[in-house]
Amino acid sequence: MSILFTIFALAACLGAVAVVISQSMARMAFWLVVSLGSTAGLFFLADADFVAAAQLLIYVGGTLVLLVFGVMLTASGPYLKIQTSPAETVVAGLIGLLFLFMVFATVSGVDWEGTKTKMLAENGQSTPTEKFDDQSEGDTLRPLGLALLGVRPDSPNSPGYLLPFEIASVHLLVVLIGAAYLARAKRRGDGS
Amino acid sequence: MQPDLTSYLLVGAVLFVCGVVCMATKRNGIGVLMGVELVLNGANVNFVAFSKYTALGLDGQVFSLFVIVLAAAEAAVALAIALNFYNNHLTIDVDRANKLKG
Amino acid sequence: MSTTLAANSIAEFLNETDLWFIGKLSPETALIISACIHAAILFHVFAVCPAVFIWLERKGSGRIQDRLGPTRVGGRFGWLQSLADGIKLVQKEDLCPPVADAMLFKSAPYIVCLASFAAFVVLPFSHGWVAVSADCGLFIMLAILSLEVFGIIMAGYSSGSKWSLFGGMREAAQMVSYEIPLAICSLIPVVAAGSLNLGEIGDMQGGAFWNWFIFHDPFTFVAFFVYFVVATASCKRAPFDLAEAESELVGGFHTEYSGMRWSYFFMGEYASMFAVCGVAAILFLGGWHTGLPFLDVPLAWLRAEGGVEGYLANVLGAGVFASKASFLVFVQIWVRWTLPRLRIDQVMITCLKYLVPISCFLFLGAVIWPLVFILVSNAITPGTVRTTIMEPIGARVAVGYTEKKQSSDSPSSIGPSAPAESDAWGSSGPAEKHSSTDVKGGSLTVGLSTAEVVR
Amino acid sequence: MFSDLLNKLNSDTTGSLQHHFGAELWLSVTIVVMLLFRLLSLDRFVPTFIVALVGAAAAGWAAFGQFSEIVAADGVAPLTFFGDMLRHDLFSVFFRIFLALFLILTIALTVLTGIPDNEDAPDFYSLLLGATIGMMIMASANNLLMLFLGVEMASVPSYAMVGFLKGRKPSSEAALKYVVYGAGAAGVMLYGISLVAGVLGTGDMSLMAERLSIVAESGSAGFGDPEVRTVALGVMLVMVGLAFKLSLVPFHFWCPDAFEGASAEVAGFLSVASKAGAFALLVRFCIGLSGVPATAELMTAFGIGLGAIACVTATFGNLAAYTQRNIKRLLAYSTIAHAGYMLMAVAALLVMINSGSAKALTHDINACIGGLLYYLAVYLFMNLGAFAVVALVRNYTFNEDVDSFKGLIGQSPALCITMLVCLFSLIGVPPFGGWVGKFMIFASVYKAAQLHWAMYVVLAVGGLNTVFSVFYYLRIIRAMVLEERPADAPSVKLPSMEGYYVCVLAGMVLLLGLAPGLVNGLTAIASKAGDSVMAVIGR
Repeated sequence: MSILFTIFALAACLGAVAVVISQSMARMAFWLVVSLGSTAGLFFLADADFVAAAQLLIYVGGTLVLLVFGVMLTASGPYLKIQTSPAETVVAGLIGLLFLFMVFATVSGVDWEGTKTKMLAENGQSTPTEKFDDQSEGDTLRPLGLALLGVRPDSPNSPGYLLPFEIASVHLLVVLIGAAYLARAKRRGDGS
Repeated sequence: MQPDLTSYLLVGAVLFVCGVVCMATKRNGIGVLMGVELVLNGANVNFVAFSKYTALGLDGQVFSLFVIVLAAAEAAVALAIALNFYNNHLTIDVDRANKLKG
Repeated sequence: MSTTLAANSIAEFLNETDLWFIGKLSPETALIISACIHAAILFHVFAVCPAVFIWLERKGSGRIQDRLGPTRVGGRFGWLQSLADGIKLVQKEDLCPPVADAMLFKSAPYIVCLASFAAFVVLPFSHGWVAVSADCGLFIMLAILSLEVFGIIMAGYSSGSKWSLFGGMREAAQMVSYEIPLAICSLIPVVAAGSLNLGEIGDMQGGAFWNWFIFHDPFTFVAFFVYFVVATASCKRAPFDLAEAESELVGGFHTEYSGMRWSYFFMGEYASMFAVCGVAAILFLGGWHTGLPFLDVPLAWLRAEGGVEGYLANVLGAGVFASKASFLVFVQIWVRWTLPRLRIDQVMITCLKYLVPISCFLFLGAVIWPLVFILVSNAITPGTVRTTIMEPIGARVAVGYTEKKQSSDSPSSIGPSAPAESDAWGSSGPAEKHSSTDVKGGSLTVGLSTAEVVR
Repeated sequence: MFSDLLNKLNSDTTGSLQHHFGAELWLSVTIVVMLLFRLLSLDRFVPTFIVALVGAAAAGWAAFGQFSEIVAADGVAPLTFFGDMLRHDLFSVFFRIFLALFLILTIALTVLTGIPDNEDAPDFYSLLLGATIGMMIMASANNLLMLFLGVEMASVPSYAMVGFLKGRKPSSEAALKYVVYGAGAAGVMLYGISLVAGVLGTGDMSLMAERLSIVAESGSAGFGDPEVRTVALGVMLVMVGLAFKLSLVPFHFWCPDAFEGASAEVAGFLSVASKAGAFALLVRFCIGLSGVPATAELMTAFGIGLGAIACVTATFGNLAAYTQRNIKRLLAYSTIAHAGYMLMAVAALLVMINSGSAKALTHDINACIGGLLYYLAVYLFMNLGAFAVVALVRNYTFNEDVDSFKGLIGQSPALCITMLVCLFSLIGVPPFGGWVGKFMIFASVYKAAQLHWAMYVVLAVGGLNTVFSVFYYLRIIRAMVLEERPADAPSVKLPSMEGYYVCVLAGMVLLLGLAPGLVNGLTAIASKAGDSVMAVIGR
């Protein structure tokens, strides 16, 4: 478990760093795939099978392919390179490290176990083991599906997600219309 | 590294910071979008980790599912806009986008 | 469980055996070793299966074109032709064009290969014979297969040749488009089954061939053929092989490749052919069931009993499954040498204007079918026909959930060692979940008791 | 479970849809109907804008039905629906009516100026309606997921709308800048949401304060507590996203570019509707975090921080507007400044809620939210009026510089007077609607100042800014009224429909400042809406 976690975590982080420092767009896309794919691996380890598969299918297989298409369609030369001045990168990197340190210092101080116990009591659940037990780990498909239909057998006081599920489809439709409009060529004449 | 909440959050934070730095330093519009994807992914790692280790439970996974879907939608529009920009300017360099100054 | 030769048993074996040279292994080490062994088995099976299919392709194409095909190597039928090809390919120089982006160029074949092979992690071969028995196995399978397109774009783009770029772009557009009807068509039997777990879906179709999901209702029947067309296209097989299109594109995205890297693409292609055909066999054609009641019933009993006989029954099941999938692969080969190639715009129109609407319609029909069935049967005999046909959709959701709850209530049912990991690599496979008697008395946190639901 | 599922679905859909979700539903249906019309070529017989107008009117009617229902019940208990995802109270109904009204006016304007031609109309109106649904969701969000979803639904179609004139270089440039920065801000906001939701163990916004006080119990309940620090970090990151939507300094830079590149109609939509939705969301988010003693100190500091941002934003907007030649750019900076004014109300709100004596101040708090809502209502008419005039003048002069307004009074008195009314109202001169709104906000800031001295500074900066703003608005007025029209300038001859349209807008601005009945009625409704949104705290 820990070995797999280390591998995936390192791949995700190093991939992300490589995205930042690589100069070629296509390589950025490649490292992004490495990073997001390893993140999907992390999701598998965190018992979120469905999210991991969705990440692979939608993010890596869909969104990133779209991005790579964008890279190819907007490339002026054979391999699109982008120059970033080293000074800028260093400054941005330092600020980034500072921020990383801040986030980590804040987050690592939190007593997560205590928080969890309190919150579970607040949610109306007695034992922390009730939600994710070892036997059903990773089998989040049914509870997730039910949650998206608005029923929460896993924790009765939690909200149902029927509305976001449905309204997101309207959003996708609208966005599709917008993207199609922007991408298509203007028709000449009224076509009659 | 034992997989616990803090190490997950560390991975999420690294992804987030890399994304922000990527957004700040890249000149290429699509490069910036890749930075955005990293940021969203950092948030997703957080959500999934919270869903395993805190009282957020399944809600965290639902959040991350919606984030994936919305990120795809956003990327589609962003890419269409980037292509449109390229068709008009024959470049995708954000710094060349300087017609609008006041 | 202890006798089935699946991941869990090797892990347990390593766990419980006191090895004389290093003592007892820690559960984690045992797990990793067993995982490696299984990965190796899987990999070798599927490194061999492309070789067989390539031979089959050459032989089949030869026969269809009224030739003999390979005849010399390895005896009368040219059995060892693929091996000879492989040896030849290994010896070839590994070329990388000077204009290519070397890193991407070299890593692209691995992505393709990895995506095709990783999909087998969730593909069951027989009852409980699966590396990872994931609840959303089908979804994971489709997701992993969808990664292949990325390697192909990378190959096309990084070669620095316009033939490759065109081939890669065409291929990417084609694969991304055909993923939509592929996913929808594979959801149609899922609607009938009420599960995304490929193992569960396979187990449900035992008994006789009329229990296969292809005969479940008219929509699944049509869906099988649509699925097969779409799967052929998504494996970039003829008549949809625009990406390679030797006559126009020289060789498509792999124009610049040579030697082993080139052969990786082909291994990936044949592996993904077998993967989609295997999914078809499980979803529609009864998986590892023979379809003959007098064979299937005793076999299912043997499997449930376990022991050496159960193991042998599973071997037989794996054979049945492999021959079903191989037959589908053979049909793909057959089609390749029979039909002319489509133009790229025709390929896209076929998908987006015909296959997507058709599969949407089928999906809708498959969802509405049980409802209509209820309405009709209630109209004929009011009040007497209960909602048994609704079980697939409704009750199985509830049953599956209760099942999980129950098993978590009694952790002793799963092996004592490394309980946390046992499911991630677990192979215990679903028990016979779908008989209503099993779940009676299961407690539900919300709503009705299971007995009421299943009634 | 299956029948439970069905029952729940049934009660959710049939129960909630008509009563609480009618407006959004009508808009969604309209989008589909527009698509079907194009598919079946019906748009040759029925122009698309009619479909869009009917849909918007139906949404407005549905929202008005909800409004009269609530008013008739007089203090109907605010409730959540769709599994606690959305909150139904007078506040959200107010914004639904507001947005539906604005939608109708915007569609009418686009019909008059003809910016989407017949071919592109379905696309344009789909985006417009889709963005409006997002804003309505922002206004009634009760969950952090809905917060993010609403912001995305409002933003992503807006990106496309900014780039709607796709052949024009400035338009595509504006869209690229907007989408790149917007996506980045949304990502940062999401990371903040993940931290907040993770620590508090819930996405429910109305539970945030309570949860935070439970979490912080062990520690010192201030910044010394790591849990509180994490939540504060998350809230800060969420604020980045909201500040981007509100174009607050330092996240304002997209606003002038986007407005200049977009057509005036779209710019008007963004400057009013998008701000309104974001303010509604900000108010809900802030209220969700306040109201318990444990977070009082934190949220007071947060409120004062917002006050400081408001001061900087208003000052920056007003100062930067001076040098602008392009009128849309000038109005963009004016939008930034006005966002600053409105943010002052939110700052005052936070200071008042968290001062400790919540009960005694109920009236003032309601008046504070009411002032914000009133200001938004007036802002709708005056800002839309200004952008409408810009769009109409553009159609004749093909120019959007301040110079193109020279001598407009001799060309088209109706346009010129509307512009005068709108600009004076934007300044905040007494007889116009803007004055009432501004007065209400400053009054609230004054009340808050008695609780914390820092708000006096905010009040003083607000007053000073009103004076600053006079000068650049006067530049437009001088160009229109006092300067001679150049001989080669194209003439502006306004057809009657356009004239009526702008007169209606100007008339509303006047009425909202002059008619006491209307002012009092709207004020009463607005503070009642404030009361309803505050009900979260009254638990």
